[in-house]
Amino acid sequence: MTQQQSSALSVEGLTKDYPGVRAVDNVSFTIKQGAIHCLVGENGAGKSTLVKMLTGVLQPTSGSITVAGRRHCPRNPQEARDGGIATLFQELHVVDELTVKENLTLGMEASRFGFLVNSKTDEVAIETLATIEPSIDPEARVASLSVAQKQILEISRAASSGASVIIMDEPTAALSEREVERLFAVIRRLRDANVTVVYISHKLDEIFELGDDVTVFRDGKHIVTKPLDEVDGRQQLIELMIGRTVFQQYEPRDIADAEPILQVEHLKTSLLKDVSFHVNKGEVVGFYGLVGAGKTEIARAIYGADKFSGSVRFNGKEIGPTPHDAIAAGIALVPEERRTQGLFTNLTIRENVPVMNLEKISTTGMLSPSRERQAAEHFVAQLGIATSSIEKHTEKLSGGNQQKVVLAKCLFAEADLLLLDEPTRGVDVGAKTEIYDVIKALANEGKSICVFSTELEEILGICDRIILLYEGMLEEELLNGEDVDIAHILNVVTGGAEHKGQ
Amino acid sequence: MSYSISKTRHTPFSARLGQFLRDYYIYLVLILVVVLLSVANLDRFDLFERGNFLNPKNIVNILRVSAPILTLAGAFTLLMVSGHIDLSVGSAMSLAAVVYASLAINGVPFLMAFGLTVVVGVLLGAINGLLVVKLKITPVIATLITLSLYKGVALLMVQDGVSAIKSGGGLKMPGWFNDYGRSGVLLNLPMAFWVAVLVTIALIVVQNKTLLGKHAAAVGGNPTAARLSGVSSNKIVILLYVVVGVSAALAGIARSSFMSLGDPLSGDGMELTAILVVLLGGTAFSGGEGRVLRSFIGALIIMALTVGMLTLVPAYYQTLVVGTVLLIAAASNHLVSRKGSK
Amino acid sequence: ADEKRIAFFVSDLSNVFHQAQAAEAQRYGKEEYGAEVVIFDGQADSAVMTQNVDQVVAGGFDGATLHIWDAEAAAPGVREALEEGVAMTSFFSPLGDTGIPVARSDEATVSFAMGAEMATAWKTAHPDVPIVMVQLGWPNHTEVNSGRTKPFVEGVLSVAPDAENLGALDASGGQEAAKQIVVDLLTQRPEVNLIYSEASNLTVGTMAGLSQLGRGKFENGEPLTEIVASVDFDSVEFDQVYDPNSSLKVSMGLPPIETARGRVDLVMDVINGKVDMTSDPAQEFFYKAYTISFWTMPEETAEAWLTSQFGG
Amino acid sequence: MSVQLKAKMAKGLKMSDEAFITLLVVSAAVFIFLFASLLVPNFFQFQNVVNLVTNNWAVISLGVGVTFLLVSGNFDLSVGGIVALSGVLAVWFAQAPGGANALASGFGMPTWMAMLFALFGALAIGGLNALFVVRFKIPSIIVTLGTMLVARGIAQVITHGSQRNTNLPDNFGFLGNIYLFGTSIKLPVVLMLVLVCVAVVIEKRTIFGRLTFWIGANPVAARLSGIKNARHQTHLYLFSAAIAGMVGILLASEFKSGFSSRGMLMEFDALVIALLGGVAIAGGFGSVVGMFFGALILATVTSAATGLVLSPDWQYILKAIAVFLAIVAQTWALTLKNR
Ligand SMILES: Nc1ncnc2c1ncn2[C@@H]1O[C@H](COP(=O)(O)OP(=O)(O)OP(=O)(O)O)[C@@H](O)[C@H]1O
Ligand SMILES: Nc1ncnc2c1ncn2[C@@H]1O[C@H](COP(=O)(O)OP(=O)(O)OP(=O)(O)O)[C@@H](O)[C@H]1O
Ligand SMILES: [Mg+2]
Ligand SMILES: [Mg+2]
Repeated sequence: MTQQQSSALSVEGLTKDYPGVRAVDNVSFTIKQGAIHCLVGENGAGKSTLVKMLTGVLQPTSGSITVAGRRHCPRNPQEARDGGIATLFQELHVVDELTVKENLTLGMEASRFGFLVNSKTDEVAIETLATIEPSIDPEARVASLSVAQKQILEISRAASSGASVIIMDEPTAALSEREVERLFAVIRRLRDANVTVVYISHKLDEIFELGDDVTVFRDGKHIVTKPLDEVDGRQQLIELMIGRTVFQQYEPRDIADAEPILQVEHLKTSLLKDVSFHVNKGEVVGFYGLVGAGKTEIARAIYGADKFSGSVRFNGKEIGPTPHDAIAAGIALVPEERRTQGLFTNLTIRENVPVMNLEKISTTGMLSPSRERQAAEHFVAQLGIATSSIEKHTEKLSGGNQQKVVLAKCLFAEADLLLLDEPTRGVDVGAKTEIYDVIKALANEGKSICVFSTELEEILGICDRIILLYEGMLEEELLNGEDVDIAHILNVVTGGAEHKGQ
Repeated sequence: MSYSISKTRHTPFSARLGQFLRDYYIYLVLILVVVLLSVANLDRFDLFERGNFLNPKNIVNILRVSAPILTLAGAFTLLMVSGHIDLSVGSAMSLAAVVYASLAINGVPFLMAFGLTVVVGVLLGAINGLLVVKLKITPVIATLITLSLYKGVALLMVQDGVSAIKSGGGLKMPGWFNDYGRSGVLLNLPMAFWVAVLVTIALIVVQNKTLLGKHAAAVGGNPTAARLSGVSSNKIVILLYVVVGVSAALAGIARSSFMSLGDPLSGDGMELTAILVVLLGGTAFSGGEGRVLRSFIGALIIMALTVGMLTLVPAYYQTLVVGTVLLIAAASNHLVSRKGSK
Repeated sequence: ADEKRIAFFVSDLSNVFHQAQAAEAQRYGKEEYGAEVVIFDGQADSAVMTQNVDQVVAGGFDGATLHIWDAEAAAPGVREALEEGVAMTSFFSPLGDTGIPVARSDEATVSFAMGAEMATAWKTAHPDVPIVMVQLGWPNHTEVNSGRTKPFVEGVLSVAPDAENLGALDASGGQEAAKQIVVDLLTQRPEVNLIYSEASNLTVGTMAGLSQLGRGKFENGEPLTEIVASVDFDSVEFDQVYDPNSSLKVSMGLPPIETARGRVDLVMDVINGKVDMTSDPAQEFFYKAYTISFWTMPEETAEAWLTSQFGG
Repeated sequence: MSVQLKAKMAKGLKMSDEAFITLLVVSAAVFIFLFASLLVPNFFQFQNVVNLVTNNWAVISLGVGVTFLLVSGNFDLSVGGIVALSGVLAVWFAQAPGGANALASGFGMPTWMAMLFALFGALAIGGLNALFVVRFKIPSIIVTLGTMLVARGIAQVITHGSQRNTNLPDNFGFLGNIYLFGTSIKLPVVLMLVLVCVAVVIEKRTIFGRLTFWIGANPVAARLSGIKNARHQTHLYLFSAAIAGMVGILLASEFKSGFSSRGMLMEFDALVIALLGGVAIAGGFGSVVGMFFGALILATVTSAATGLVLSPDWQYILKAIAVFLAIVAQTWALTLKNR
């Protein structure tokens, strides 16, 4: 950071009220030109709301924004971009029906008299995409891409927009290590080109690896802005964020003599190649692999959400072929994508929670409103869902709190086996710990849990046993403990083991 | 000794066949319908004789009466691709027909009457667009409102106790009025048909080569994504409604010229026909997908069927046949496309 | 081939009269002339009717008897057909200035007569209650207007010049629409006492609506609250018209068998050169419409008429 | 603690969007009625309110099935066709064989059996809807548009595009013409009111109702939460078809005729009243009560126009204005509430 840094963006007394909530509360700070500025805070701290105001999606209740010395009050994303701000939003926003290339240039097309013409932007975008993930075909329809690939597509779009400030709201939530590395390279290159990057993430390691400065939010308020060099490690940052320290470490549990509850043999789908494993009673099993390694496929197959060949036996019996049968047998799933697969976003928390266990809220088909309300209130309290009421539409919750509602749904099913696909995606450190505590408590009660995650830290933190996947194959199984070799694990999931084995 | 594993899989024959069927099914349906109608009378007539489907006169007839729906299909497709719908097209068409006929019968020259009617189309479309975009009324409701409104106004413009604007009471329709929809100018087909073809070609270009076409698909495919990407969906939607309004006006002109009168009910039910042909052409009701050309072919199929069957079976079989064709076409199209993609 | 093909147009096949006409035309054409009669249903839609005219030439017909609402629209198609040597005739109203022979039906006279009879009956029974009339049908339909609505009103006024006419209401939605209109109208305007329901299917709805309001009754042939007239007399209406306790008392009898035969005869006459293809002015052949009336036609006559026209 | 609890209660009791919209539709209906009373002589009377309901029993009944399907994220445009088909079938089955012509002769079944079989006919169309929508995953709007045409098409073929109304047993007209409580109210109207009440309970108080909302709000999440979407949607389509079948049979009985154009465009009316009643076209939101009052709004306009003997042009214009005002008021009030 040798160049003389001027202010790229500053906010002054910025406030945003939702009905009943002050999401952003009188916030003032400055972001330096050409820096990677990280924004951290717990779920619901107000980060996404701030971003939305910067990009014209929301109008501030009060306060002002200044970009490159000029007053900035965009009324829509187009105006924000004209003002030099491009954004990568927390939720995926791609058009499935268009091709990758068409998506890359959406809203930035060059045209003459309304006719589309090729331009430099297209080339830059395609180039950026190739840098991060060369395997994506620009002519492919976006509908055929995986979630991660769509995310990469969006990153490329933002990165190639030519804006002087690029905001990224949790860009790596769905990415694997390998892709994260490539993304970081792109971000650093942007910085070298004097582009300012505002980076939001719950993955603190990324913050330290990438960031120049950090701003901490708590409860909608600005806590501090300072260079990361001046932050004294992870623990201090966490303290700033939540006002206390948390520490996550695996403690070995005694489950040696537990009997198997789930037996999976010769599981095959278009992606999975003959996967066999078992899960014991009271055990937490982690499935780790890169994007597309097959974690989600395994979870969905066990759950009856997708077709497969092979045998899946639970408590000694084959499970029926639908999620309904799986739930009846005592299995519940937290799906990978909360908005499209987990939540009923236009229904309230109360209406979301009971869906997987109808018996508990009804007698002979009639709903019991009181039992339903109790259930919702119970989980709002247990999982610390930040909301003004159980009657709040889940659409209006922050990302992390939405995830908690999905978890509540799943817990309400009172299943013996929980399949958690990316259970803490988009969840803040504090809440993460809470969720891990819930998982551990459940395991101690004798429930079995499968965690499918792209976050190694998470796998190592809570799982008793770890299953490593690579391109649809089960490569290795290992017990967790102090002696696990992280380098080895990374080697295996990136295809190293296969190479070695031949 | 390579780390990378080839990801390109061999495309199996069945998948390629599926793809082929998905791309060309609408043409296959058209061919099938034409073949069936052509052979239906062969015991009585020769292939091209008067009385058979392939008789050139008959083909001209069918294309001639199809001009209105052929004009509408393309614009309607684009609108539906953007995830919107216009149920008022029938009424807009009627109103345009009445306006056009009133102008003509009162001595306004052709080009001026034509131009003024198109302007009315712009207006009607813009009203729809504004209701949807500015007042944020669901398209179905918004255009049901204008369906009623435009129809009422069209009826209002015709004097009480008469069904349509036509010669009589001292006024006489000019000769050119009927020619536009009826006299052959090229290949024995009238102007109205050729205008439909031109409109369709223009819209194919719009769909494939312009911002409007691409943004329509984006707005229909994922409105939030489009908005957040800075696509001004409001402008796009209003513009598309205007395009549909203009097409409806052209369709109204074609219909009233063909019939030599301004009938305030002449567009009744056109919204259903339009939906029918557009869906038959494989357009997704939820938006994002659809091709102008395929809807054009869909319109040809429906018109060939309804008109071609007239002399074969009693008219009361028409509804059943059209419904069955729609169901079968939709089913086969969707079954095939799912096989192809999974 | 020697077998002739005749196109037989009806304006709306869902109407009983046209239905019966079509059936008879097919039977009669085959039996009498060995001709194939193909029915073209106008579906109560001017555009359909116009497009059907073009099918006469394209479909290889030798002759056609049209039933068209808008003469202007059909004229070009008719001229084209004439040029091809197809025998064209028209039913109900002359087809513009094409000069083709026309088989006419005289509805106006009957409507006038019904109006006059009803007004007289009402005045006799309730001399102090002013007449208020209404028509249910197609207010903006030229043909209905000239053949039914207008002459009916004139018929009433000819007897009771001070009668009030509320006007014509759009009941084109059918039975249920007619019922709904009658219920709404008579709740808000209970003073209405002469109702002209301009098609038999509407009459079914009209009578249902009246009965829902506790009206629709006569007492031993004496009007109580209103008198109803209908069109397309059929067996259902027969029972009501001659029931001394129902308020449906008159109906226009359109003779489907007579009309169908006459129309087919006329086309065949043109084909066989007995009538000129065109003439100026067009040759007109009249078909009678009948005033079926509780007051002026004996029940037996009506029954015989019904049998002869609908075949039992 | 207790203060906090109270605050929580207050928030919990805050009116939901759905209740709010319903209340709004009800107020709009009342307002329009009062407004019409100012303009139309004799409009403000109890009999007129009764007429609004009795005149619209058919479309409101259809609206119940359509509303549930809309809430579950599906269209049902086939109901109008089913009304025609079931009525025609009932008459055809009940007509004595060997009548004077093709349209006068049927199967000679006893009335109850004819009606039962006609209902099966309606259910068959519902089954066809379910098969195509649920099994083949074809968008419901295409499917039900197709089955609407097919159902009406079959009715037209059976009646040669017209109607069958002769040669019927006397008791065929019984069901549709029972007057209840010595008033002008007929059985079908009462059946409709019962249906609406049952539907409200189902919607608000049963698992079945809740399933409908879940599926409509997010079908993928619903499936992954163990809901049998396919089965539930099948039930809804059969439910809607059964209602439409009943309506068709009752109408056929009331008018003692099977008319192939009966129920024409009723599918649109049912859709309009549902949407006017606040049902979201995207699914997951709406209520039967809203639909009911949506119907009354339209009915009031029609009734007033009839009372004024307006010509069709003004009727259409008036209807457009009324729907426009009702809808604008709704959206406007909802944004105000949620600001
Ligand atoms: N549309 C909305 N209506 C009402 N309240 C909202 C809405 N969107 C967000 N909120 C509230 O605003 C607050 C801030 O939310 P925001 O999404 O900005 O948090 P965040 O910091 O991005 O959290 P996360 O890390 O979980 O994404 C939360 O309390 C949330 O419940
Ligand atoms: N290379 C790829 N190209 C296209 N689709 C893919 C690819 N890899 C995976 N998918 C699809 O993406 C979905 C993700 O499932 P999968 O089990 O493969 O991923 P995962 O290991 O759970 O990784 P993640 O959930 O992090 O993306 C699957 O439906 C899969 O078919
Ligand atoms: Mg956020
Ligand atoms: Mg996954």
